[in-house]
Amino acid sequence: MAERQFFKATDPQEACDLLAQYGGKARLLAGGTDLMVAVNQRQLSPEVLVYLGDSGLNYINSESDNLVIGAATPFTDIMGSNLVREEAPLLAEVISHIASPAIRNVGTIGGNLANGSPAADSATALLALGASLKLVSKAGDRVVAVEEFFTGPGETTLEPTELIQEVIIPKKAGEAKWAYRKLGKRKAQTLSIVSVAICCPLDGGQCQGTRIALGAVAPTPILASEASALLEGKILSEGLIDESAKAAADASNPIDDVRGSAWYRRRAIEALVRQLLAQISA
Amino acid sequence: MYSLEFTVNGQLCQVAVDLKTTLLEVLRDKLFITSPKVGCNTGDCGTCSVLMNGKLVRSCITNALSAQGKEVTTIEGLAEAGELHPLQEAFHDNYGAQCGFCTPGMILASKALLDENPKPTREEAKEALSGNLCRCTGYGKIIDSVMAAAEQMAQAKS
Amino acid sequence: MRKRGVGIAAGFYPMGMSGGGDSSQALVKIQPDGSAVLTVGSCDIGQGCKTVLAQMTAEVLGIDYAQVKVVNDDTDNCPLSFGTFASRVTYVDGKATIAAAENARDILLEVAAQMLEKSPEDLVAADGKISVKDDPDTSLAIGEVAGAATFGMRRLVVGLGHYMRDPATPDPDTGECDPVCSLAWAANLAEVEVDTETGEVEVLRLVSSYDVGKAINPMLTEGQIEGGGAMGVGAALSEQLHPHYPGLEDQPTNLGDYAIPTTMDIPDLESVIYECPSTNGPFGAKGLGEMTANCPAPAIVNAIHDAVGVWLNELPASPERVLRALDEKGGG
Amino acid sequence: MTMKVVGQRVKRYDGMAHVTGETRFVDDVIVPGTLTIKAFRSPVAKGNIKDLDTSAAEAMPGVAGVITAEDVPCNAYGLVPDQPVLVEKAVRYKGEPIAAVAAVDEDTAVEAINKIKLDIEEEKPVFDPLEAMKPDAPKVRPEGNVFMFGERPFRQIILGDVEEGFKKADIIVENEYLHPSLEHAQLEPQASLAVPDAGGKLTIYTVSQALYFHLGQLLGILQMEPDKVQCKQWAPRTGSSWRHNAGFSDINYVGGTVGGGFGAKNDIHADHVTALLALKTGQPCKWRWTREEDLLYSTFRGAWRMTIKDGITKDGRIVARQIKSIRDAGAYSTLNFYVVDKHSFLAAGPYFIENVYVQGYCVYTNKPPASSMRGFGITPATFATEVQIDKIATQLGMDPWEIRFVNAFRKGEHTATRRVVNSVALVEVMQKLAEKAGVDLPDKLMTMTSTERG
Repeated sequence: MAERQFFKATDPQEACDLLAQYGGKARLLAGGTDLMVAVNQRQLSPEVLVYLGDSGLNYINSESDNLVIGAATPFTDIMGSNLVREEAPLLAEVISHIASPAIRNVGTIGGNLANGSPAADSATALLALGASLKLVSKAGDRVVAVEEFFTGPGETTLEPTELIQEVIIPKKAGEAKWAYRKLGKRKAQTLSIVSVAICCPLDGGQCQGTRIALGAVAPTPILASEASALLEGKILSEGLIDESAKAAADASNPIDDVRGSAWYRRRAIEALVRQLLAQISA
Repeated sequence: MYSLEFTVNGQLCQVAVDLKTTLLEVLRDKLFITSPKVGCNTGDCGTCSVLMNGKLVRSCITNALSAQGKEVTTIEGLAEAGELHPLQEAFHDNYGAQCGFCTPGMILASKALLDENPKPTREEAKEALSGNLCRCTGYGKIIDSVMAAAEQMAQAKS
Repeated sequence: MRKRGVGIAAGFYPMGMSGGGDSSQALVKIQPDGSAVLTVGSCDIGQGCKTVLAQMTAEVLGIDYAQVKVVNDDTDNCPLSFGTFASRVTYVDGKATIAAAENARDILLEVAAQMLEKSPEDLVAADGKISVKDDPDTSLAIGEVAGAATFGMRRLVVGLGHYMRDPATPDPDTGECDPVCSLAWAANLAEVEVDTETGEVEVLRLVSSYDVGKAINPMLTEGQIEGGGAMGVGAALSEQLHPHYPGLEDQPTNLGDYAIPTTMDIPDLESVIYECPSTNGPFGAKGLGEMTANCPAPAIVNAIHDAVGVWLNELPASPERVLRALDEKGGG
Repeated sequence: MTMKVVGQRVKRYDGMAHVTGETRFVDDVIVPGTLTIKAFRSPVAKGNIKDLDTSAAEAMPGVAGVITAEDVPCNAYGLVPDQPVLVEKAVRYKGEPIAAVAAVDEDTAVEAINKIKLDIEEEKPVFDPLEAMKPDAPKVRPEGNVFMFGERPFRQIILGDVEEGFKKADIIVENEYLHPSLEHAQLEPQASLAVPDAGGKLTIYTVSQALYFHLGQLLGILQMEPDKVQCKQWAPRTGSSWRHNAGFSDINYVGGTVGGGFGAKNDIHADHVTALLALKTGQPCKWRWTREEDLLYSTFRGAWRMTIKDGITKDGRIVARQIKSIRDAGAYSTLNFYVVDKHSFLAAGPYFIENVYVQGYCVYTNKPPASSMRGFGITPATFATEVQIDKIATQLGMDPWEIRFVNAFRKGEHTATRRVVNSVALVEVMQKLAEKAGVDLPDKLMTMTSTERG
């Protein structure tokens, strides 16, 4: 049996060095809420673990136009942060619907994203907020928009030697309205059947740069760009909301699975986008 | 194998673990603390709940090595000087336990809540316990127990 | 749009195995100090039979509840019981327990009668004492009697109890038989809110009314009502073991996807207990462990109809089913 | 008689142990040297085993024992003993246990399972009871896919004459209902620990809800006759007093404290396998099912398809009720036929109906065996008949409360099985419900009683 190794990274650079050294063999461990499920179910038997819990990636900072969140920050800390509630309340709201308190206490935003699930709840919030991710490796760092990050179910643009260092969220501009809903099989401790996050900056009542993000209805979390574009420069009206909701449903590409059917997901997306836009316009 | 050193219910422990070992396995199989239960091993049910540095965690999906140097509390660590914690009293008085399998986790989740929020509303209590499944009680008497303990603790303070 | 509706459902439930023949035995041993050990073969699966049977034993013997210990944990020691199912333990084990406790009490009364130079019929066991019926001041502590029985009279104070209803073989053509010890009665009311666009159903209220014959311990009775209520809500709305029944595709493999209710899915349940004594039950009690899960689902389905005018002939009333039904009806 | 203890809210007997975490469940019993069991399960829903090779698993270091059908003295159990402990030839559901391994730890046990080679001829399964009832359907069971209640393929209940009843009716309401399969989802998974002792006794720690019921079945499975090979292997391991004819006293069956049941533990899931491996290896053996196994392969509430035809007069009285119910039993009888009996006896509901005809079918399919769950067959019946009565009320333009009051059993009336009901209280229970819920019912209903039909 190959020797198994455990490392506690004290800073992101050390983690990058280890990833470079062990290549694809190394797995990052933060909260472990996804990783350890896979380990327990024998889908994964990591040879090298790099623990990020003490790597200095647990922070929430305000940096000029952006809110910057370290990738290993647990959900509970993000939810409870006044800075987040002030500058990105949508993110705090979305996180409050993830799993349950015990999972949020250790589950991290970086882990949620790196896992690459189409149903990753934090991803819909970040998509709607126009966030980007700072990825680092021994070779250097790069910044990718969240919509560029996901490439397929369980797949992201992360290289095996790369890690997410931080999440960069543009601060809320002016009168940004937002709304979120998630449908699961029940009200807590549940994965999304569908989820919708909308960020809608209003300028004199007109939508300026609306972002409508959809979760669990495509191979990755997606932005419903056409549904947003329809609203650009316009005041929300019942007819317009209807049109946008239909466009959002068209943008989805859901599948049938253990949590719901494609038919239902499409319908639910339309309903949720309609309800949320109505809520925003009210 | 790695050496894990951490504190359990105030006592320093040292055990050998490997990369796949969970905190739950350490507690049950190596330290013979069996109050955290194996209900699902996927983090879905909450019967394995313990407190780590005061925060509620699922020990079944907590990598043992991430507990290094930390303080873990199981229900055995709740009673002080032979006195039951008010939550234990309240769960007993209010029939917050039926089969008892979810109870240790449920009480620890309740403790995590009351440590942060000593006077929760019923809704807040429900939210705090939302990840701890119970199939017997329908939750009513569990929430009653939490509310009763909160009240009792507030009275004891004043 | 969110629309509200109210629905009701009624039901009944038998105690014990349909077909009878299910027996339970009990032993009540009085220790030399007057405390009692009840030994039974039924399991406590959370419903609280140890509590209920200890209460019955204490009542019959006239001693404190705290003076009764219950042993039910292995077949080397415990007498036979068919098991904990069919809402039978309070009823069947209860009758066996009462018989055993009465049997033990009779031995104590005989011993006390000798000590007091009275006839056993003149004595009564209550409040930890055996006293003379028409002269309450003349009494002996039960511990005193038990001690005298054990050491003085060399008697083993063990009561034996057994209960079994005759097997009831149904007539092969008509099904005629007596499948029932006793029947308990139920009615539930559910109030729901239906989102006509997403098909989601939220249970706002679940009110239950149950006849339990006699609530041996009302806390346990309420516990069964609330637990069954939650199970009924799960069955009504969110639980699906075979989502593509009769096929086996997409079967849930964890307790996230097999979605039993969490704290957030259950409203504060309201209940009322009605006591119509069973003519032959222990202290008039019936059983209710199972029946509590039966009425919530139809009450919820009827409430959905009241809210949005669609019938669901298949459970669960998942958002998808509700939405499809609304489509078929032609809009909410 | 005033009662001192009965009726009181005394503290829960085992409450203190529960709140301190001291309550000991099967998985909490720790015996040094205990081996871990894993099962080798069928990858297909229906098939015929051509060859099973466990040699590589047996040869693995750390593997103490492997059992297959050959190791089971009496490989059929259940009320009607038709279920094998381990499949010999015919696989009837996906996940059915074929072999089991006891090893020093879980990793080794899993690795050993992965080394078992199975050659199986896959056959076409049948999942839908309606399909299974057809004459040319694949055979789930050799004796046929429909359980025989005596001479009939269904339990029959006849009271009065439904056809005459329908003639008297003003309206007929007929509907089909489907009650789905449900999982108990008790929080304690299936688990068992068997500990052989040198004195010749086998101690089994069980999650069973029904100790004696299962002990009897276990003795049937383990019944060891002197000339059987396995007995020769096992007798020395379990001490000289093992009597080659297991009796109730040869096993101490330890349980009584169960982490949730709801019917999930009315059938033996693990005790037979732990017992056999403990006898074979001479060591304590524990088998704890994963939650996934519990969800996929343990017993569950089987699904029901129910057709109800009611004849009702204008005043809301149900004068005839005809029910045809089909229970999807899965692959084995377990308690399925009992569930169907209970359903058939009481499916007509808590109402006095003079003409009743019930046919209750119990049909095998290539699913894991369904069995009991809280409410047995009455849960689906209550669902169907209580939605049906609302439909009737709607069609008659009658209040759903009133139609129930009108039909509710009264004292002295009898069920479909011709037995007079005693201590009747549906009318009063509904009145209490209305009061509790704040529903203002008309005096006409609030003054009714269960003692007389008003």
